[in-house]
Amino acid sequence: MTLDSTWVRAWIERTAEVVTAERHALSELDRQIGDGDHGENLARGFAAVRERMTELPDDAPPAVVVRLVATTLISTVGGAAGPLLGTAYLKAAAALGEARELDSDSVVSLLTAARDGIVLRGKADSGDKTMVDAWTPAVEAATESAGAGADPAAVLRSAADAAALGAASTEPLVARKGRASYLGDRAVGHRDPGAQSSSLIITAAADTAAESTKES
Amino acid sequence: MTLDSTWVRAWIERTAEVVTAERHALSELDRQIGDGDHGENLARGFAAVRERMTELPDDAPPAVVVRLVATTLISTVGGAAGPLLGTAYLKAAAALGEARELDSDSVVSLLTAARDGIVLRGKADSGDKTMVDAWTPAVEAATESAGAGADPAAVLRSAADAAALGAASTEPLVARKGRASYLGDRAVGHRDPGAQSSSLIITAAADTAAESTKES
Amino acid sequence: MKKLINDPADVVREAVAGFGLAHADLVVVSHDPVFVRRAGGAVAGRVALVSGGGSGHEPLHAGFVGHGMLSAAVPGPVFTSPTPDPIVAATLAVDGGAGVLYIVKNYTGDVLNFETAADLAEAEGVTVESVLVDDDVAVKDSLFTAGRRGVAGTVIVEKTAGAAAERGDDLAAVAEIARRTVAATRSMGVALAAGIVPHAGEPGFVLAEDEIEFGVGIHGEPGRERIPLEPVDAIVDRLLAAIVDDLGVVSGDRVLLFVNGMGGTPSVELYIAYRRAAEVLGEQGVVVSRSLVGNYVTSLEMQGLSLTVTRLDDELTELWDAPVETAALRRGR
Amino acid sequence: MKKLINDPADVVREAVAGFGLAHADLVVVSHDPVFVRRAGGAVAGRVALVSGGGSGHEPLHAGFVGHGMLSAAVPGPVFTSPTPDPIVAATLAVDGGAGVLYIVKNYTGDVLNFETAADLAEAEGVTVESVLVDDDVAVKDSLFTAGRRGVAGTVIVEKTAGAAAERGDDLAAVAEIARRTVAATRSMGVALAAGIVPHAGEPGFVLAEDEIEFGVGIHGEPGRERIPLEPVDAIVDRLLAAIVDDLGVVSGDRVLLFVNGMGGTPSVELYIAYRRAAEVLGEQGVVVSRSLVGNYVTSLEMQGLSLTVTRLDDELTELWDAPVETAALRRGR
Ligand SMILES: Nc1ncnc2c1ncn2[C@@H]1O[C@H](COP(=O)(O)OP(=O)(O)O)[C@@H](O)[C@H]1O
Ligand SMILES: Nc1ncnc2c1ncn2[C@@H]1O[C@H](COP(=O)(O)OP(=O)(O)O)[C@@H](O)[C@H]1O
Ligand SMILES: [Mg+2]
Ligand SMILES: [Mg+2]
Ligand SMILES: [Mg+2]
Ligand SMILES: [Mg+2]
Repeated sequence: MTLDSTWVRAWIERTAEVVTAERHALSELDRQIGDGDHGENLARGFAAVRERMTELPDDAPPAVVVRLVATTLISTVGGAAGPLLGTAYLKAAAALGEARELDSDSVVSLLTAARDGIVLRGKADSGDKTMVDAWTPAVEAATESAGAGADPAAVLRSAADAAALGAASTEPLVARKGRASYLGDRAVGHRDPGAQSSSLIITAAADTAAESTKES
Repeated sequence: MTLDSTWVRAWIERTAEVVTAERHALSELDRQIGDGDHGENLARGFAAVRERMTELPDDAPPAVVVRLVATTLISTVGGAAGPLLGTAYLKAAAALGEARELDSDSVVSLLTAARDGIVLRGKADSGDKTMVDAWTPAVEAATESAGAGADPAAVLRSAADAAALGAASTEPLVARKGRASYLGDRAVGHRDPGAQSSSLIITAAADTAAESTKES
Repeated sequence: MKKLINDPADVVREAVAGFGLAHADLVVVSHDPVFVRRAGGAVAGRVALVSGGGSGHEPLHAGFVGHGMLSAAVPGPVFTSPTPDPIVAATLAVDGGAGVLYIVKNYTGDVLNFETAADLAEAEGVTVESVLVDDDVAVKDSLFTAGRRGVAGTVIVEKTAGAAAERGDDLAAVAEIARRTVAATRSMGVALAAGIVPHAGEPGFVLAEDEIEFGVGIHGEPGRERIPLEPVDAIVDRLLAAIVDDLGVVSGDRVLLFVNGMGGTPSVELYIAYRRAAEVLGEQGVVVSRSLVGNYVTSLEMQGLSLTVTRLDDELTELWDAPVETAALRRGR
Repeated sequence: MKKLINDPADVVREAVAGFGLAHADLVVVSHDPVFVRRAGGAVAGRVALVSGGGSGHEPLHAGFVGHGMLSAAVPGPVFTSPTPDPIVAATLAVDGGAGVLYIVKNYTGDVLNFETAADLAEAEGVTVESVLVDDDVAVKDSLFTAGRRGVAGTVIVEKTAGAAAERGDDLAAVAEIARRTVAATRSMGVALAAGIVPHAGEPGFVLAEDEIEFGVGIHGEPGRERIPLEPVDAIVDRLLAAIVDDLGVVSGDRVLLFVNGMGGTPSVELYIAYRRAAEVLGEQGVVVSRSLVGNYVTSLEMQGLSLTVTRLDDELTELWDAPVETAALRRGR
């Protein structure tokens, strides 16, 4: 069983729906320890993504779709999340190469490249209370699951579960990167908005993969 | 029975006490239909009066005391009330002339001159919802009472009663002078702050006259 | 009440002291009585301009003391006209023998105190003329009011009259320019929330979350009416209609368009309003040939704005453009 | 939420349009992508300065576009860094062949987006240098933070670097002036109440009636700590102590003292604070040789202020004094 560009489109579409639905919740998290715009930023970016996706040829390979997401986010989101997530999708697109069918290993390298892109730009370590704290556990869980022979949907499900836990794990942390780092101890007790949105993104991947698998 | 400069000083002193005690209430009336500073303005002015009174010789005649009140109010109150009340005391001092003992007729001419001074400067008619609506009934009542042979304290009491009714009578009026005139119908239902403070001033005159009379 | 002050009774004194320290190159502050005059002293043979009024409208008036505008400003207590004494002292300090023009916003208190000051200054041998500014179309000018209020248009009057004095016009001519500017100027404002007078500690009025005070004055006086909050384009349309109608602006007229912040309104909102007003005037064939946007005549931290339109002729345009060097308005120097 | 706006999504677009209309003599506005550049086009052989960041801090940055300061400003959405595209477009529009200096406030979003823009502009053949402004002493600069924030001191950097570019310095020299100004500048702010981001509709934080946010950022980020409201003299003393200590200001130093309003603070309060700060510095033997007071780097309608001190040498003084002609700062022209 593999995933194809139909899944990629479904994933991106679902992501757009979810961040739009969660925009106020995400901005509210950001209001607690940042500047209150994270949900708005992502909703604006993914609305643009949705629009530009319609211009892609139907047979665009996964990497082309993902690269379009990258450049659209970079040119419409702004703030910290724009370049960080933009770079994530950019590196993910590079990792996908020419592939039209994604197996479990492709999914792992997609996630890994995305995470590495974020770290490259943002230089955050695990535990710095950033989106990295959702991505890194997701990559680790995916790697393990693929190693154990799981199919792509299952790999993504384990990644999503780990990302959700990772997002929750940011709550007790003091931030060392981004706006929340200005707060010192006062960031403790609040979930990082970027980790939360990254968890939503990875969960959207898992949910749409499960549906693709059912249909196929 | 006559009133002398001891009464004048007691009157001014009592006025200072009363406007200070009522400053918030007066400003609150002004906040409803003006700019909320009337109590503050008068409290500031009469505090200065109190201070400068100590510099007067003990035997200063009534007119000198009243003239000091006038110039002090003019130079410390500002706003509309400063020049208006200042002129009132200035004209009252002129009316007192050299007199050291004030009989009922002197009291009437004091009140009349004060009222005329306000009208001279402010050009308000009765019913314009200004301090004139306290002074004019006071002058009329005092004139009638003195004509009927009442003593100065009784003359002032009838003036004070009329001023209080006059102040209350401003409530249903639309204002045609001062800040409240900007409000049109919206001033209806609110008492004019200047009429209220003028009623306090005249009541202070009556109260201190009653006490002077008892003592003498 | 939350304010960055010390004792409310010291607000004006301390602020004026700070103003004097920050702008020592432009002004000299007298502390007793309180007034602010141009650095350099009276200019012989030149008409001097004195304005003033209650504090709380900064930068009006002290922010406009300097070359090309006021010779002196007399700040009263917050929202309360100054008494005659400091006005007289300022008059004597700046008179250069060519007479002094008082620019007075039309409020009973200001009118009476400047009137008394003029009498006293004349007694000291200074020739004084007074010009009343009454640009606020929110108030009906009739036998039944104290007349229109002087609001944001005061800045325009201080600028054109100041430039006339600077170029050497005599007192009558400077007064004529001031009166011509008043006659060509109309304003109207709106508030979302009132400012808080320090010694009062409470806002001048309280509005519901969906209400605005339409036609508000600059002392937190309640306005013409309370109406539901609307998009700013609709609010601008209402303000502008009242102004254009009253001033009789017609296609082909050249105007100065001034969007004034009341003190607590973000700059972006002022420019959004400017955009709409400029567009609407443009559609009417009116040429917006000069503009001003910013907090110039405020009401403490009031949230709101006012619109002012001045119909310009060639001379007023030239006077508006003339060099000016004050704390709050500077160009050409 | 009460604001004088139309659709929250249109705030920046409409405000920039209004800014362009009001200041057509000084700037040209590009609407897609959104940036503001100096009227008159790129100047051959002259270093160009580009700055930008989230909107809501007006007049920063567009208000400082013009002769002697910025060549272009790139406003992002409210409180959100612009994306690289408009930065690149602005860069290409103003490059006169002598290179472009980016003045970037130190926030992760701004840094990353300007970094990407620099890469893209370099790919188009433009030489770009970047200077980070990080003047806010409220934030500890350590391995455990994203570093200090760039706040009000940005204006000073834009002024001195702009003057250096105007006198013909090359890119390295202009960047050196900018870095020297950053090194000589420290700021710290305090808020009584947060501004309200239009699309959020709620204040960035809510304080009790007796609380202030000490060390607040210009995005409504919560500050260093919440403390009870104090008289402003005490607040100024705290802010100044942190700044003086960090900058190492000593007796005999000449400084520029800048009291910046956050957007919703009455002018009188800024001058009261200025008075105290100037007095305290004076007592320490520090010479306040230049000053600036007003709303220059705001946080929408935030109530509060910040203090900035820049240690001046002769060259920085000369650059500060140089003529400037922008919407929000003008002198000598
Ligand atoms: N250096 C960094 N590395 C990784 N993630 C970061 C970094 N800085 C910030 N972030 C993420 O960005 C999120 C904030 O995004 P957003 O609110 O859109 O941008 P901004 O902070 O510019 O307003 C944070 O919650 C955090 O997860
Ligand atoms: N033209 C006038 N004639 C008489 N009284 C007036 C006139 N204008 C105003 N007043 C009185 O002055 C009072 C307001 O005084 P105050 O609040 O001290 O001054 P201001 O209106 O300048 O703030 C009003 O309540 C009214 O009684
Ligand atoms: Mg954010
Ligand atoms: Mg009043
Ligand atoms: Mg008053
Ligand atoms: Mg942001």
